[in-house]
Amino acid sequence: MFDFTPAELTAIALSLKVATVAALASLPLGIATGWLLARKRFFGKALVDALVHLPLVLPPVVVGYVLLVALGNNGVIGSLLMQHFGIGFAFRWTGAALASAVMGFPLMVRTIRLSIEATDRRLEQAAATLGATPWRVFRSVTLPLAWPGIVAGAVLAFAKALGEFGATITFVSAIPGETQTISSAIYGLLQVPGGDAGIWRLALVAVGISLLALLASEWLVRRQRGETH
Amino acid sequence: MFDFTPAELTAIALSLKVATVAALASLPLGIATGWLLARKRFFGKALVDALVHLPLVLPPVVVGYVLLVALGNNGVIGSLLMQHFGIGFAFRWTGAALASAVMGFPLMVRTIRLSIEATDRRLEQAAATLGATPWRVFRSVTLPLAWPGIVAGAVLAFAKALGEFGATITFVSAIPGETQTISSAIYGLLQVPGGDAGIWRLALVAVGISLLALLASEWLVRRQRGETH
Amino acid sequence: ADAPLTVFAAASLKESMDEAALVFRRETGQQVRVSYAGSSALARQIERGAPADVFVSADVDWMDVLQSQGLIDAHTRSALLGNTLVLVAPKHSAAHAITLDQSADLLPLLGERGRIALALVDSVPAGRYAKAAFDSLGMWDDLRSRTAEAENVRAALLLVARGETPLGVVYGSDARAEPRVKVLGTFPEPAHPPIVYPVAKVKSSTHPQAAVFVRWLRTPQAMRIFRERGFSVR
Amino acid sequence: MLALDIVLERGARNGGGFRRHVSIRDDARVIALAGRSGAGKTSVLHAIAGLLTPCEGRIEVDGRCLFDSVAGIDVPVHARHVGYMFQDARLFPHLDVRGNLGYGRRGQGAATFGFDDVVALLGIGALLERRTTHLSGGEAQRVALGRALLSQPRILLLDEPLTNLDQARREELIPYLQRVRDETALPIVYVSHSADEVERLTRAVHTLD
Amino acid sequence: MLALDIVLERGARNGGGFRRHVSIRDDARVIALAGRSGAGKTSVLHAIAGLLTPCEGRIEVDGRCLFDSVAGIDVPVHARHVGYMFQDARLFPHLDVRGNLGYGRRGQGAATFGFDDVVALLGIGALLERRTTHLSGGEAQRVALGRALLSQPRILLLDEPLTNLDQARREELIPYLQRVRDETALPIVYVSHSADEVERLTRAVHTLD
Ligand SMILES: Nc1ncnc2c1ncn2[C@@H]1O[C@H](COP(=O)(O)OP(=O)(O)OP(=O)(O)O)[C@@H](O)[C@H]1O
Ligand SMILES: Nc1ncnc2c1ncn2[C@@H]1O[C@H](COP(=O)(O)OP(=O)(O)OP(=O)(O)O)[C@@H](O)[C@H]1O
Ligand code: MOO
Ligand SMILES: [Mg+2]
Ligand SMILES: [Mg+2]
Repeated sequence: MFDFTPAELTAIALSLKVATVAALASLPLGIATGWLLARKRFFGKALVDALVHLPLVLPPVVVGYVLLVALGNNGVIGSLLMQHFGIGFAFRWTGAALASAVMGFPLMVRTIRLSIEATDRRLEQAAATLGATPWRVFRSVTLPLAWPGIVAGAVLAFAKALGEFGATITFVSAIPGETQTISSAIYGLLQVPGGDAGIWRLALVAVGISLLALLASEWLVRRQRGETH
Repeated sequence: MFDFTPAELTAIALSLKVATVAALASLPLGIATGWLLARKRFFGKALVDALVHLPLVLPPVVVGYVLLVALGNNGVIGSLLMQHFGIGFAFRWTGAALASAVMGFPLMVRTIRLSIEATDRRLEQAAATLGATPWRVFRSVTLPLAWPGIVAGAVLAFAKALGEFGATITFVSAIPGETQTISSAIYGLLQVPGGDAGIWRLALVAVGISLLALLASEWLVRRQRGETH
Repeated sequence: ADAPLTVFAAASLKESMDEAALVFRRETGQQVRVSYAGSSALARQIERGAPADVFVSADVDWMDVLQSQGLIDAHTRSALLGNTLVLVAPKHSAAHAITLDQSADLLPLLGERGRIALALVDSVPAGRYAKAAFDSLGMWDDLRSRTAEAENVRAALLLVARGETPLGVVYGSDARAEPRVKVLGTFPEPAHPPIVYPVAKVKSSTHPQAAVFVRWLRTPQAMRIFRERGFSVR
Repeated sequence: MLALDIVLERGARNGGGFRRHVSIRDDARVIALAGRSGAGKTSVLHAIAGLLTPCEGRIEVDGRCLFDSVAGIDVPVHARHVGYMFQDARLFPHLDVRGNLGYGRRGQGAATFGFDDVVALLGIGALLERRTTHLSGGEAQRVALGRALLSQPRILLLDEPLTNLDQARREELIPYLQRVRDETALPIVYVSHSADEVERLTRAVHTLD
Repeated sequence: MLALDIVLERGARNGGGFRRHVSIRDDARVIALAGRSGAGKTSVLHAIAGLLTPCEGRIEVDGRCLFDSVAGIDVPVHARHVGYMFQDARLFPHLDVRGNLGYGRRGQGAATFGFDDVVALLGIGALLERRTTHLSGGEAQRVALGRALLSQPRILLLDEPLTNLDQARREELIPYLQRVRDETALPIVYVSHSADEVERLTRAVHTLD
């Protein structure tokens, strides 16, 4: 049952790479946004919040379409990025990672925001009296206290990236070895009669990977809770 | 710009119904699962956790396909439900709600679990010494303390239900007036060159609805925090 | 009959089927509602007892699957529409019309890094036709590594329309509806399996108008609607 | 009134944890627990309340057995009818002061402690609609004491109840506790570092250590 | 050493909030704050630490201006160099005792308080690797005091520092604080309800109310 074709193996490896990069690369922005929404009041906050939720609310293909229009080689932003920085997403695995990151972003921000809101501000005050600058307070108190939410947010984004397909295929197509992830491979198999065996095999791989990610995240949370540093 | 066709109006109304029912109907199970994962240790917990995340990890169309196989009119469970309880999901709006609820479930459980984990157990102990049974402790202490996470979980599920499309269209098709939501209407329009105006119009509606849901959720959280009862 | 007639139709038929449904209603008073999705999804749903009265597929294979399971009324089945397969480029591309035969070379048109947009070549019908055509014209080995495979043929069309890829292969009906692309050439019919959209009444349907509608789709009046959108009538 | 013979253990897992054998048998209405910081006073109250399960032993209050490792008795916390004032106040942040005071009100039966009396005595009448996160240290402590009293318990567990209070307030509360001792049959376990305070309430002082 | 003339306000929004004018000018090294529960003692310490912004007024410590509403001065909390021991210990739950004690260690300069001395004095040597959620009330209090001392502050703010401690420990700590008072030039603001404790440290008692 687990004789994978080389194409499938390529898709699996690519999915791993894309999901890992999507989850980790969006984490700093996710933390910053979660913190902003948790702690600051500013004009247009509701709008920022809605913007963050956008990829959840729209059908994935629409999100992919928007990315294509904005960040394709001929897109408004995409052409600028290409010209000035030589950064291109179109038809590259980086584009797949970007699409997955965008789709997972609302999940990540929500959980991070929630844990930052739940941290005890009085501990941050105590840190400040002990001479910690706001930045050190954030790093040494807020972040560790919000750690379970940060890990959960990253795991959600990672899992979402594994399952993401609509935005990815619309934005960067499915190019074997470059942008064809497990999900787009499964989608392809769904289109032909009799592809079922392949579908379940690949689905099982995706589930296995996410199980490992979940176990790793539990461990990360428990380690910080149990141990000290 | 906002002259909607009757078909579009139907889709909007249906989306509202489907998303509301999906978010609210799955809430009790979401809270129970979140509590279980936050508070109990049991054999196979990692597996339950992975199961909850499943809909996130698999491409939505696969989730829809699994639902179709299991809960379709000829499905293993579907036919039993139909025979014994007269409950049918197949190709009905209830099926669209079920598919959306399943897709939103991991998001809901994660946030609820996180806030239950963050509640102070010592307050629950205090409640118990004051004579509260475990069930009353849960209702009168755990739930209110986890309230922000419960609201956030419901909003995530609601937003996801608005954007959900792959699982829904695969499970219950896109039958106008019955299972064609905003998202599947948008998908239809994507098939038409020059359908862009319609796409953006419907997308804007979805975003508007989610903005309202977000504002309502903020209000729900703030009301509980600021006021007392 | 009061109950609406439910048609499951391949997503690429949306515009014309919407219009056909409208006209049919005007003529007969019978309301028609159409559920659009990929042919594969619709076929699987019919396998699972979907309440469809009529199925219009973009894919002969899936209709065959249903027929072999006795899920459609075989005697109502017919090849409703045909289509052509064309090579397109962005409207403002410098590329000229070419003849698509054994001697044609598309690589220069792709340039250094350009890709050719197709629907998924192993699964989505339009992609499978394109792959078959390139294969029989001896171009597939060159192009294999230069494809950008989209979820459906309209998504491939979009890539060309936005100039993301210098070339694409889509149906003639698609090219005609998209003003931002131009047709460089049409693939010769023999190069790929015939493009057929079969129609049939679903076996389990008890709707009295189901067979009527299937028959009506073949009337000149209905055919005009499809022809206007670039489908060929078979 | 209190008969207790238990072995307590905390955080033993990681080695070097706390383990102590505590044995108290006293008929006094008020029993004071003394002992240096970390001696296990709070742990004993936790055990009586059912929040800490002893490794072994037996706890009996007024003839009612709450715990017996041999007989396999372990009355659930909510059925023990303790009025526990915690060392850390543990007020409910989602309820106002009134909500906290009312939380434990056990329905039927003649109330030993009246709402208005307790509120007046503790001087928290002006705070009733206040959120508990907005209380000063001593205010929180008084609300916690009030909440424990108003739960109409069958035993009072007071963990350093007067520490954060000023002398004047203390001078009002000690006589009140004396009255509770003399007028109700309620057993009280009282943890305090203040020898003077203890002296005025009981002679039954048990020093852990 | 301390010159302070401020108007404090808390929770004024919902009406009936707390508002008080506090004025203290004293050259004593140790200044004691007294007053009934809820009088505003903690609020004054918060204002000195910068955690509560007075509506108006001026705060000066040892000639260093920390706050002046007229001049628009408001030194940020982390730059005030206060060693604040909170009424609620506020230990970091994600750090062990050692991590808490070390958190505020300000780098350069000769340390007024040595790590080993403080640990020995407070009797928390055995707790260093402990999680702070697993401490008894008095243990937590001692760690909080140690953390404030070890941040090498320029002013000590102690909010009921000895309440949860037993007599023996108190008898060790008071002489230590006396030594701090006499050997370092460190100003100390001391909140306590114990007249006896206060008496042994200073004659400069300011009663709020
Ligand atoms: N966040 C807040 N919002 C509203 N009122 C507050 C808030 N914090 C404190 N108060 C009120 O301000 C007043 C002063 O509080 P403060 O904590 O300074 O008192 P204190 O003198 O330290 O009392 P104690 O001895 O009980 O600790 C109290 O009446 C208290 O209820
Ligand atoms: N959760 C825990 N895990 C491990 N050890 C603990 C835990 N809770 C308390 N301890 C330890 O158990 C011992 C007894 O604690 P307890 O709280 O009963 O002391 P106490 O007599 O009430 O002290 P205090 O007067 O300081 O409040 C202490 O040494 C404490 O460090
Ligand atoms: O019309 Mo299709 O089934 O999306 O190729
Ligand atoms: Mg204690
Ligand atoms: Mg105070």
